[in-house]
Amino acid sequence: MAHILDDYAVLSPLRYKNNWLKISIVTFGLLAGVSSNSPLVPFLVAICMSFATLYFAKIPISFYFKLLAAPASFVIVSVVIIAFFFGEGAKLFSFDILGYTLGVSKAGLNMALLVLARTLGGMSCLFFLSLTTPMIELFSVLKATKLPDSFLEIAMMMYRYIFVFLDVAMGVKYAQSVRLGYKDFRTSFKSMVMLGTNLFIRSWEQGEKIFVSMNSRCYDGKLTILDDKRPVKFSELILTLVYFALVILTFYFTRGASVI
Amino acid sequence: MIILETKNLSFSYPDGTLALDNINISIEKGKKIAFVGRNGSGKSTLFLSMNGTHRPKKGEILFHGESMKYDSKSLRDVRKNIGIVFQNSDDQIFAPTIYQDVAFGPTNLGYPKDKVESIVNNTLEYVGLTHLKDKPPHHLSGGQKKRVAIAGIVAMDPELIILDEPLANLDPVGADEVMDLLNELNYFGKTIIISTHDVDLAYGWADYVFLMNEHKVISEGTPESIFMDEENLKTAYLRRPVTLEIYEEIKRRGLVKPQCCPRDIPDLVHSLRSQQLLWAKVPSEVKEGDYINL
Amino acid sequence: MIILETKNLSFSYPDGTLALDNINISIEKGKKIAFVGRNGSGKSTLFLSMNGTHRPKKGEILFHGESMKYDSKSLRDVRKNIGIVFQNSDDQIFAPTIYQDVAFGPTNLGYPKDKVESIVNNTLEYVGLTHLKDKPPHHLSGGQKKRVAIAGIVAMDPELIILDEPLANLDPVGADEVMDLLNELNYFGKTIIISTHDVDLAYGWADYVFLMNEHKVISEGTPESIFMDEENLKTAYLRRPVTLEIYEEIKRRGLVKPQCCPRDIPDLVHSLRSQQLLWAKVPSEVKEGDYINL
Amino acid sequence: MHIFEGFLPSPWWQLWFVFSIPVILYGMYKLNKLVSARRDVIPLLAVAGAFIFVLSSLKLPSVTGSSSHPTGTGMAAILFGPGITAVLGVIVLLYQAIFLAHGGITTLGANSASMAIIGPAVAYAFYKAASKAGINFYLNVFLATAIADWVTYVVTSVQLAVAFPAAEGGILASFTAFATIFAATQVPLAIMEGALTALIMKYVVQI
Repeated sequence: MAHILDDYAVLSPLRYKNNWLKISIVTFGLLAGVSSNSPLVPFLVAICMSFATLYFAKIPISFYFKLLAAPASFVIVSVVIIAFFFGEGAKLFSFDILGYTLGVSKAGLNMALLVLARTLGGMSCLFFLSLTTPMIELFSVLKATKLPDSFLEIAMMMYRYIFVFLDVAMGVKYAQSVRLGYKDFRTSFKSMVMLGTNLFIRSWEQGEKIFVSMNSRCYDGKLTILDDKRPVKFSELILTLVYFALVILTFYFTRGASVI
Repeated sequence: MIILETKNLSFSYPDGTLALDNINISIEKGKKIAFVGRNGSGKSTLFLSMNGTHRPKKGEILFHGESMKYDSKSLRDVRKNIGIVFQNSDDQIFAPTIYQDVAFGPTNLGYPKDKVESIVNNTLEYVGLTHLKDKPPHHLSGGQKKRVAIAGIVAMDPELIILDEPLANLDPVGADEVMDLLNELNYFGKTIIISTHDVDLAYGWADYVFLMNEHKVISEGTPESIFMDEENLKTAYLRRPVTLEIYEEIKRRGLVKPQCCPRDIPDLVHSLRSQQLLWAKVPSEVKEGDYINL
Repeated sequence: MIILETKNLSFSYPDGTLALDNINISIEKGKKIAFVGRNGSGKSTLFLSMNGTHRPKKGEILFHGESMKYDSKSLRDVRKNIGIVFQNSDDQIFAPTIYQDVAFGPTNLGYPKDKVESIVNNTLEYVGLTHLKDKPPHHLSGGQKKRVAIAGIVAMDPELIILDEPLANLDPVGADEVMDLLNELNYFGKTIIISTHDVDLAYGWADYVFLMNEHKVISEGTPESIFMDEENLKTAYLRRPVTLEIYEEIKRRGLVKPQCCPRDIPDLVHSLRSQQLLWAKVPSEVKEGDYINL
Repeated sequence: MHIFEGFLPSPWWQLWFVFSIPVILYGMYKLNKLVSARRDVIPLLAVAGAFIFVLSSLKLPSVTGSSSHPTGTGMAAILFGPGITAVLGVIVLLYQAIFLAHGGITTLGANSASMAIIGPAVAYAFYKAASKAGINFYLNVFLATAIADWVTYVVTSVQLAVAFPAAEGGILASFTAFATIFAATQVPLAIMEGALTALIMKYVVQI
């Protein structure tokens, strides 16, 4: 089944760093990436964040590249479409297909490269967050946003039961494959239906059981949310500011520049 | 002193199936009590009646001599004092971290923040899980989860702790840790009730046993009296505890001192006649099976 | 004859955690085999490797002497012949009715409809659940669910049936029914493997035992040899089976005939020296604890 | 289909947030009202959300070989209505972004719009209208969830098209391109999700 990045974050050496610092670093990178018109900025962001993830958070490099490859199919297809359709002017190259002339213009190629770099930058920011900050830390951040408590409670319990149901789904899936449940398209579909049904009923029952056990512990509409105070170290602050400065300078100097 | 009593307690599920049939029991303070019976004999339903989750159809439940009321204030009071640890830890642990889960009870009791904090830290220390407090529950082993579930109840400081099949699915190490914890809790004054279909466990651990079958309590008493009565055990589809079974066989051969009922293996061994009494010098030509004149 | 063999089998989960460490075992046809170890020692992962669900990182698995291949045709063949019954019956019984559930495997094997029907009916008859065939699995007891899960595997007529903790959460009656079924299957030629952390079960039932700890097989042999070796058991965080423990204690007191290792209580009782040998007439003034000269 | 992080340029990602946030706030308002009336819905909605997450992390078997997965939000819309589904949907999308690197943060607004709001709303509207028309329940569930699934992909194509209009032919041309690739290939998968949901409902009722 899919890699649950949260499991790495729980054990990450950066887990107990200040949440707000990590979130500012990530938000800064995301915003710099989507606002820049030059692929260099998101590319720089990608390099810095990947370095932080591999070096500071000690994520194995092969695993990290496997993660980066995950969105590849969507990104490549979309980037190719953009390259062919976007931008006017002289084509860099073109060919005829079924009577249509398809070609890639300079602007189109630039845009495609920009989108590719932005996705890369964005994904590396997201991976940094996912691999160093477990969801349980982010709940206290969400709490600070003043969203209603019911929303937060549902989000927290949902978090917990995602893992319970993933185990269930895994268990059922193994049991089905042992009895040849995924040998071809038809059996796969049939197995999926049964898996979905089993999961649905199990989750419904689970919901009722949790309510009984919550009430047995005097449920009065309150779930505790952790709120640890973790000061930002001076060295961390300097490193972050250097990174911010580097990205802002690149942003400034590459305005209007294009790669091709 | 009697904490909890039921009088002619009967309960049926909304679909009409009878779940408890005229139960009359009293739970004494400070005891280790086991409800023994096969799955489906009504143990879990009885427990959920004891803390007011199921409202009896007939009869009543007395908590400290007072008939249980079902308004939300009285229920809170009962549930603060009667904690239930469910069989499946995943039903019970719903918060995203161990700390938050143990804090759930105290927070909902309306304690101030620093009191909650000190309670949770003490409780986690007590069950030996302080090092896991920031972990999500799915990173824990079965035995650790069970101890978290117990901690969540202990944090509310109830008088009576009820555990439904506390050792289900635990391996020997996990089971030992849980039983040690229960004994310690009992030693410091908590009344403990467990349900189990493991006769060896109930026989070795409990002070007092209720035998259940088909939604009824069919007998009650000391473990010795309950587990010596083979007739009743058969009715409940259970067998004798292993140590007792072996003891009986050895006794029939006259190999034990005439005192009753060893509770565990060391006990059984102690009840054996000492070697000296049985040691006999035998001429070397005697073969096994021969009679010799002593 | 050897059905299944592993050679230097190692496996790690995608995140790099080691799950199996250099496993070398052979499974002989027709035997009753137990893998004994605490939870998390690698038993379940080993089973999922045996039927090709987990692909080994190093080493190989030989099925009937041929190295296992992982194309879908070979996997189908392996899975038809090596059935796994998982610990949690709720994961295993996923169809809306018992009948449909048992029919799942045979249907996927591509058998014609009437053949599926006769297989399912025979299998349900065999496990004694014909009367429940149109019921949804929800309403079944734990022991019945487990028998349905076994029926689902038996319906595919595998050579080897693997059961992960077959008695988890079953009460004594349910457990007996399941063990009777396993013995019957074995009697009619199936090779049976179970995993368990219940040393008494493994000791009383198995022909051959593999002891596992920390993702390795740390020893293997007859139940007697495995469970007499206290050192190894300690490494695996397990204790001795109760009958063996008591036997040793009694033996130390010279009360048993010098033959080794009773497997169950009747065995233990038979191993006791007969009364006659130990009967001594003692003058009435002798008190307990006194030495007497025989 | 999730739009990945960094894919949508300014001002489009902001605009989709402007579209989604009020709807989600409205959903939270509805949720709060429901919760204060019946507290037992909290665990129920939490497990429903976890169910959607797990269901959508299962890969649908596919004829073409491309992998895809059910969205599950159509079913939630029928069960809980579009307002609450929007709230559950946005949590699921956030978790998918953080746990699986599926989707993104700046694109959360756009993904919420397609998967948590518009798709479920269409499913709900269709379901209500069709129930009034007296159509068979399972057929209705099938159609409603299939349409919800497919609409989700059409909306995704629109989102990409307006962000990256073609030089010749503008938005319409690039929509055609994106839609051909994403929405058209999704038709069999949408049908499958519909069938899956309808069959799950059927089995659930049986049990």
